[in-house]
Amino acid sequence: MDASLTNYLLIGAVMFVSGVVCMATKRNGIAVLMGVELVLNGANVNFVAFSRHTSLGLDGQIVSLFVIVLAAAEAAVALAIALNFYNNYQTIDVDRGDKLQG
Amino acid sequence: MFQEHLPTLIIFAPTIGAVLLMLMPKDNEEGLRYTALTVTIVTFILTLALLPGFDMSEAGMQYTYSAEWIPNWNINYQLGIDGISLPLILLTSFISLWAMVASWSITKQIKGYLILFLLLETGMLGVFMATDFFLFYVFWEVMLLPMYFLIGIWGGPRKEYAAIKFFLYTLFGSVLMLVALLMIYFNSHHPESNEHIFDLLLLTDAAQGNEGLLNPVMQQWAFWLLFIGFAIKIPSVPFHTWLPDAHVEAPTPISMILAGVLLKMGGYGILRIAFPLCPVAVFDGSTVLVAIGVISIIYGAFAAMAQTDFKRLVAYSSVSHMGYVVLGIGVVGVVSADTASDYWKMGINGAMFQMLGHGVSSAGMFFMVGVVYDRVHHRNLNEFGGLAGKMPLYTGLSAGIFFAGLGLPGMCGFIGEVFVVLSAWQFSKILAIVAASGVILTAGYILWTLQRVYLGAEYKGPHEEALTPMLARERIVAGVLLVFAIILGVFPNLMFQYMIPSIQKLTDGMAGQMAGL
Amino acid sequence: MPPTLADTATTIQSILQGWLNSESLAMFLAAVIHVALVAGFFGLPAGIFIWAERKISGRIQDRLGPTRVGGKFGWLQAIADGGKLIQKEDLVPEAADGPLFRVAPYVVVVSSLAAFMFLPFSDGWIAISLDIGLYLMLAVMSLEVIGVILAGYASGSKWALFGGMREAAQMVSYEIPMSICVVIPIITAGSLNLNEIGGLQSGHLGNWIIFHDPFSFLAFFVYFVCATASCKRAPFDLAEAESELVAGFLTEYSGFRWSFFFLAEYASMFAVCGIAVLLFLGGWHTGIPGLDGILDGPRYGSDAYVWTWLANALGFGVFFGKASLLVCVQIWVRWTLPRLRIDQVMMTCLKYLVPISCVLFLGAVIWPLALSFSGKTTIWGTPTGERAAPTMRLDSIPGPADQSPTASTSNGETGP
Amino acid sequence: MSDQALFWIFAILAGGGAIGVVILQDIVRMAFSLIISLGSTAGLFFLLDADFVAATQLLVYVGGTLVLLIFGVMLTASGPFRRIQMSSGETFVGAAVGLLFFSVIAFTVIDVEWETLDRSHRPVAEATNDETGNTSRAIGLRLVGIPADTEVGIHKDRGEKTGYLLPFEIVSIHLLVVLVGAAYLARAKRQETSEAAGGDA
Amino acid sequence: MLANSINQLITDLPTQIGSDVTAFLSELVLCGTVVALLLGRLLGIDRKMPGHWIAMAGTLIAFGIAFGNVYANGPDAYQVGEDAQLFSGLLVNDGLTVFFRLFLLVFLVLVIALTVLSGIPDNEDGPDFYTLLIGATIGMMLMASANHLLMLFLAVEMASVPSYVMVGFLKGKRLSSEAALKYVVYGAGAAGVMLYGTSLVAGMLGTGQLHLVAEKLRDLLTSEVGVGTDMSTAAVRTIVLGVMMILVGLAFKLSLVPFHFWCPDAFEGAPAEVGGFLSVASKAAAFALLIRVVHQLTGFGDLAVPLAIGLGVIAVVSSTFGNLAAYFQTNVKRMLAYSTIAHAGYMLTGVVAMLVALEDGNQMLATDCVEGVLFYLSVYLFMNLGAFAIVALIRNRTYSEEIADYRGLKNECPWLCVMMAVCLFSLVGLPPLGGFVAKFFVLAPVWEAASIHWSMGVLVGFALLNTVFSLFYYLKVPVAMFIVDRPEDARPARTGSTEAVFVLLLTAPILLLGMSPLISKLSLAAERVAHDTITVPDGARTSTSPEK
Repeated sequence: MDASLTNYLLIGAVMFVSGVVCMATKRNGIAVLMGVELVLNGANVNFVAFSRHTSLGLDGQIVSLFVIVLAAAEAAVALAIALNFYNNYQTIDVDRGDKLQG
Repeated sequence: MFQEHLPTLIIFAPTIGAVLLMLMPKDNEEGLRYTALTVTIVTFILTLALLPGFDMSEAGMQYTYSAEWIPNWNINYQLGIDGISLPLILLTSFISLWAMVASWSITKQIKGYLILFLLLETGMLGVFMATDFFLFYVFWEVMLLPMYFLIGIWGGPRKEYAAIKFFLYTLFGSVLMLVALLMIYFNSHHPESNEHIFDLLLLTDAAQGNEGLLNPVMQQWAFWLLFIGFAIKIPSVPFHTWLPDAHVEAPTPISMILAGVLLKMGGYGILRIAFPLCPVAVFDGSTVLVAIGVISIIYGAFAAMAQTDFKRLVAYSSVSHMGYVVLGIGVVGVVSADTASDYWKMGINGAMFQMLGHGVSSAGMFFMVGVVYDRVHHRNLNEFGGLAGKMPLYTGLSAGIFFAGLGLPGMCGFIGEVFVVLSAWQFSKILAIVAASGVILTAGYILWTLQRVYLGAEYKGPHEEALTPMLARERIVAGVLLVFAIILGVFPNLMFQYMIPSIQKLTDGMAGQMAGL
Repeated sequence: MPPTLADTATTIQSILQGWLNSESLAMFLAAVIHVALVAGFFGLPAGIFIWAERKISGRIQDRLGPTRVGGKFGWLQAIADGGKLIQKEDLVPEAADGPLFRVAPYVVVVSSLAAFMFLPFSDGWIAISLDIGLYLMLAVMSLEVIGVILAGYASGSKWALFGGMREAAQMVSYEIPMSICVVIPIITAGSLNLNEIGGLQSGHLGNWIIFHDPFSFLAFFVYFVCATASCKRAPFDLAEAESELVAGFLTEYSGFRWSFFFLAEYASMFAVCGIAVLLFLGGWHTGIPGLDGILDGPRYGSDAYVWTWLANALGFGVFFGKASLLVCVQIWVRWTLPRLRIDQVMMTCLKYLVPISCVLFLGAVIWPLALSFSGKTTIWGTPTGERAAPTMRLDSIPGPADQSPTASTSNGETGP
Repeated sequence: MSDQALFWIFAILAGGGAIGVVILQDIVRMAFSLIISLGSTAGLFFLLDADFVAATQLLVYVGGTLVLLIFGVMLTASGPFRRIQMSSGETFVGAAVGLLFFSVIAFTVIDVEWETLDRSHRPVAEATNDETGNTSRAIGLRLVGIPADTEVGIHKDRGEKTGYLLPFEIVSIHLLVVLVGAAYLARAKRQETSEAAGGDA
Repeated sequence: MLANSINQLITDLPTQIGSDVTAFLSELVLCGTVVALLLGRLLGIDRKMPGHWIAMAGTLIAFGIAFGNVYANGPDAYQVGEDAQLFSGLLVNDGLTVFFRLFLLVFLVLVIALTVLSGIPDNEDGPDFYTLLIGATIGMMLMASANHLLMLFLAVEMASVPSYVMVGFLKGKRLSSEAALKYVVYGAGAAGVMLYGTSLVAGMLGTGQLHLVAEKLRDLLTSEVGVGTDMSTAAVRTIVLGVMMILVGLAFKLSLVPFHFWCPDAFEGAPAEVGGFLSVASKAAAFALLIRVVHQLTGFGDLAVPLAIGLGVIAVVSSTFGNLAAYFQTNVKRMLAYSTIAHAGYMLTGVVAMLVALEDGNQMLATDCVEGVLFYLSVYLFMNLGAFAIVALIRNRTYSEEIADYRGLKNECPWLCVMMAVCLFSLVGLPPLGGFVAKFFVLAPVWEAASIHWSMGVLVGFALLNTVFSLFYYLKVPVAMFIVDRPEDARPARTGSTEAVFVLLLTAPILLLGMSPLISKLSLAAERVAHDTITVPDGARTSTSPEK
């Protein structure tokens, strides 16, 4: 059972790290958001795995439910902002937004 | 009741005036000026009102007033006046009054100017009366902002640079002082409740008690932090570079205040805080103090000699003269466990008197420079000459005041310098000789200046036609300052009588700690 | 306890295990058999309805529809079409994003097919009976849109892209009123388990949730509209919209990939209608008190299995009939109503259906409260939901000792 | 055992999808890779007996959020910026940092001896022990503030198990606010961009 | 049987929830205000009664309730320890919560008043803006009261997501949309990292409740399992990793270096009103949360001091970097953004010293540290909002936020200029302004903590040096306003008296908190709060009156 928990945590870690690297390297605003989703999902995998295997119990599942909902809300706003940016700049390349510098 | 609240009233009288001015319309310039003048006069009268109730034989604090301010930090609104502060308070309100009269030459945005001026006066008076370290610090900083703006807005061509230089130097010094303040606070204990305190009187008692306030190592740190903070204000070489710039750029009345009062706060701070709280460090560092004093004297004099700008010359002369103050207080000598040597007391007395004398004479010198600058709009010594022919009265008054600054016997500058040099002789003969040679240098550059400016062929420089005789207002200011320079020189005891007991108490108290070394 | 399909599966697995002496192989084979069953249920309605649509549309347009290819009424037409489509060359346009283009139909088909796992065809005839069956079913069906969007994008054609985007907007929007409407019967039934919800509606017609209260009655129609829209059926077929977008996301598809989309479309039509039947129309119940008594009747004794199977077969027939009827309504609507404009589609949803469904939802919540003032629990006398109130289920939770925590999704078990 | 097989399938898909998001250059393929990853995560949740979370993951995350994301991709994926080339240096640095980061997490996580840590607690599957994986009722009760998943009596011990009524309710306000915000940004009316009127404020 | 007990619970629930709701009433009123705003628009009321009145009314009611609660019940209105927990331990309603609730509500009132004056959301967008504003504030209030790792994340999200929109509120403007995008991208990332850390901590300790986290952490580290506080132990490593990730999220909210990228961009692009709101409110809430989180880490034993030093380094770097970077800015908002970075650094030193003091067992000192931070935040509220408000008001006249365009404004709007100078000099920390007292209250305990660990003295040194340095850039604005003359072609910038009065209202507390007896009132209140916050884990409340 412990090996199994570790396995899940490792998957969570893979997703988290992928997400972080994605956020760090991609220049496309939406790609960065994908990285964020991955990070949140990595955390969710952890929570659910802990929920199954440790005394965290159902709390873990509930937290992950909230995370899913909050991620949806965040994604909605992020996309609205990204589209707004696109409307103003005709690109979604974050580095193109260079009016603000420093 | 009145006695009890008199110090508070004195401090905040200018503030009240400032608030009044704020409410007045800004178009009525004359009204504003006269209101402000009235306020400074009232303040001066109030400070004079301190004298009747002041017990000259009492060495400790009088007119004490204490109210809780921030009780959970033991910060109090605590005022008091003793023999060291009283003369300086008088000097402050006196110089402020005449600086205000001199302010008639200011024409730009007079309302803001007057408000800031009065706020500045509040800060200065507060510094001299506060007996709570925190309160002292607050007042110390309060004058910073008005001064900055007074130089920055109403100053000369390089006002921005001068103002920020002044600001930064002083702020840097304040920060060092703050560190020392924290060190002292966290090592202090109220004798009864054992809480940390800011009360300078209690701190002094603790520092001079058996236990001492700080251990010797901490004392070294605290003392030098405090000293640098105050030395910047004095200003002592090597922290003096802000002064010439600030003086040159500041308008005449502000130069008067700056030289006449602000510089004294540095010396006062050393005597009020650095010395009593860190006696051991003072003892260890006296040589350095004396050296700094002497270097300031000589360096200031030589620098003054090299100037071509009239005001800059006067500014460097201030550096030189204030060097006597550092020298005077630094000639530490201890006789026994509770007695300081006479020469030390004399040195400090001399230093105090030098502050007063310099307060009057330097204010006068700056005023005189201002008078001529207002007319010809330059201060280049090489272009002057022959003013005596065009403005005889002005030349006469100037000569008087410059002689006072030079230290001519019978005038205010003389007493302080002599006392200091004499006490220095006891401390170190070589240094005394060097310091005394400073007197000669001073005489040199002042006489040379007089010659260059007033004597010689008739003035042919710029704005020749503007050299009109002195106005009545100018005459009064110059005259009064000259008169007081003479009075102080003739009756030094007028001030000594207040100072001596307090200085004795200070030095004797410190001697106890030093003797233990 | 009625045997469920899952129970049978365990049996199949155990039988196989007896033969093969290999647990994993037995499990694998059992899973294959399951998949075959579900796939059968998946393919069957699709085939029938493709044929039915042709016939019905023909009649609506005053023509015969297919008659030539084989058999009576041309019933072989669908199979013939299938054969033709499979033989066609698998074309991928040059501008398309190859891998995504190829994978898109599978996404659609798989999600549509997976929905059938949670659909009870009769009492207990369900592949996976979960407490969250309905929820999961909706979840799985909502994935279909991803395939459509991918197809639209990957085609590398602007028609397809527009179709895909329209589909995305439409699906995401219509999911909201649809979900809210689905919640209304759930409130009434107090369960998300489709099998339970179906089972609750036995007895007379008044026990069907649609007749439970006025809100659920209206909710059925709102649901049906949304369900039609979520299947991209006319008048909401903006994703295809032949007259504007050539064929929308299908423009570049041909051959068996194209047929996959259609298979999935008809299958999900059946699935959403099946949900409607289960949630509102009494599931596998006839609405005739006596008959339902037999369907739900006592199943004990030595021949219980036989009776159960018979009753379930009957229930299956009823269920299939009801669902087919609803599908026919969808077909009927398609061939009689004109297509809406995209803005009208969105407006219908956001400005009308969402507020309506919210009001209905509120009403359904308040309804029991209002009724309780009159001292009754339902308007019809027989209280719905007696059979499986949530508290009873919690009561039936066994002690901690008597169940091992080995369970998986492939053979998820129903309650003990 | 079959769980093991399924686990590995889902695990590889989830992890591979995640890595795919990083590696792929085409934004739509990234999105698809993300779908695979998140969808497989739902599978993992099923394996972890968290049916409700898994279904929510599919419904909200994959079916809702990701569709929205792809929608955004399509609206903005035009012309040259669709493909984002990374220089090889960036790739290398990204990979190195990622690997480093992963190894940090992995080495901390692998070594933990969970049994010793968690000695006093039973896993949730044993604890809840109604139908395995059917956690929806317990979750539902939790969400209305009744911690009833293990045994109902535990409620007296307020600290141990938490009822989640508050977040359940408050998140609705959050969603409302977010909805308003997103709608505001997406609304057609745009403020005048004339420099004279608004400056570059 | 089980069913009965559930029924029992259901009947018990209302009574239990009832008291919780009472304590939570202010937040609920704000929620109601959000709904009222939207209903107002739906029913067309917003034509007759603009959104800001509804928002203002709701906020005032909420404030009235919160204040009345404290006022009516005296200083003991809030509870301590277990009793203070609301909603089965998700929130706490202790002094810190009450303090920040009042803080945020006062601030919200001021911000709404500012937006009314400056008119940045026009009547049409008003309801949207105030919905977002209030929504974010609710999130921040939850941040201040969060007692559960879920609530921590939820509250951070609730505070952040509306903020993203607010930053991009001027949606037609390129700068604004760019700022919003950068903010959302970085913010979402930071939130994700924080959540991952949360998952590790919660999983390791098997609980999400903060006070249990502390307890279990202590158990774990001292247990017979022999985990110890050694970094070589995997469990400890995992927890440290998790804690660090949580701190990353908080550091992001606090815009601490190296998580500050968003700050200048977001503040420059956002309307000044939003900048003012974010710079104060979100920072305050994040500090409340940071204090809570850090407070739970005292069980860390030997690891606490390295952690404190790490945070201390961040604090030093933040304040130094913020000040250095601010010097090169030409845009006032951007300069102020860097200044907020620096100020976060100053305040962080207080938290660091708290950790050190707690580790040393010196609760009195820790109390002083927290008190300092609370006091600082209170002053910071007025000085920073004042500065941003003046920027907004001047922008409305001159359409510019460049320092160069502030030249010679003293003749045009003397009051605004004077008040701007007051705010900025207070930000420098000059007596007799509130900023000095605040800085003193933060740095003094840090200095005292130097006797526990020498590095705290270094922190003070850097903070003081930075104070001197900060003068350089803060001065640029007053210099432009007062010393330089107004260019001939500049726009007229006369402001009305309402604006002046409002600004005066904002800056008066700076003066009062710098030299009036109000200081003692506020510092006593802050000390009380700090005292209760710090001493809670030892169980019972030691004394009702703060001792010192």
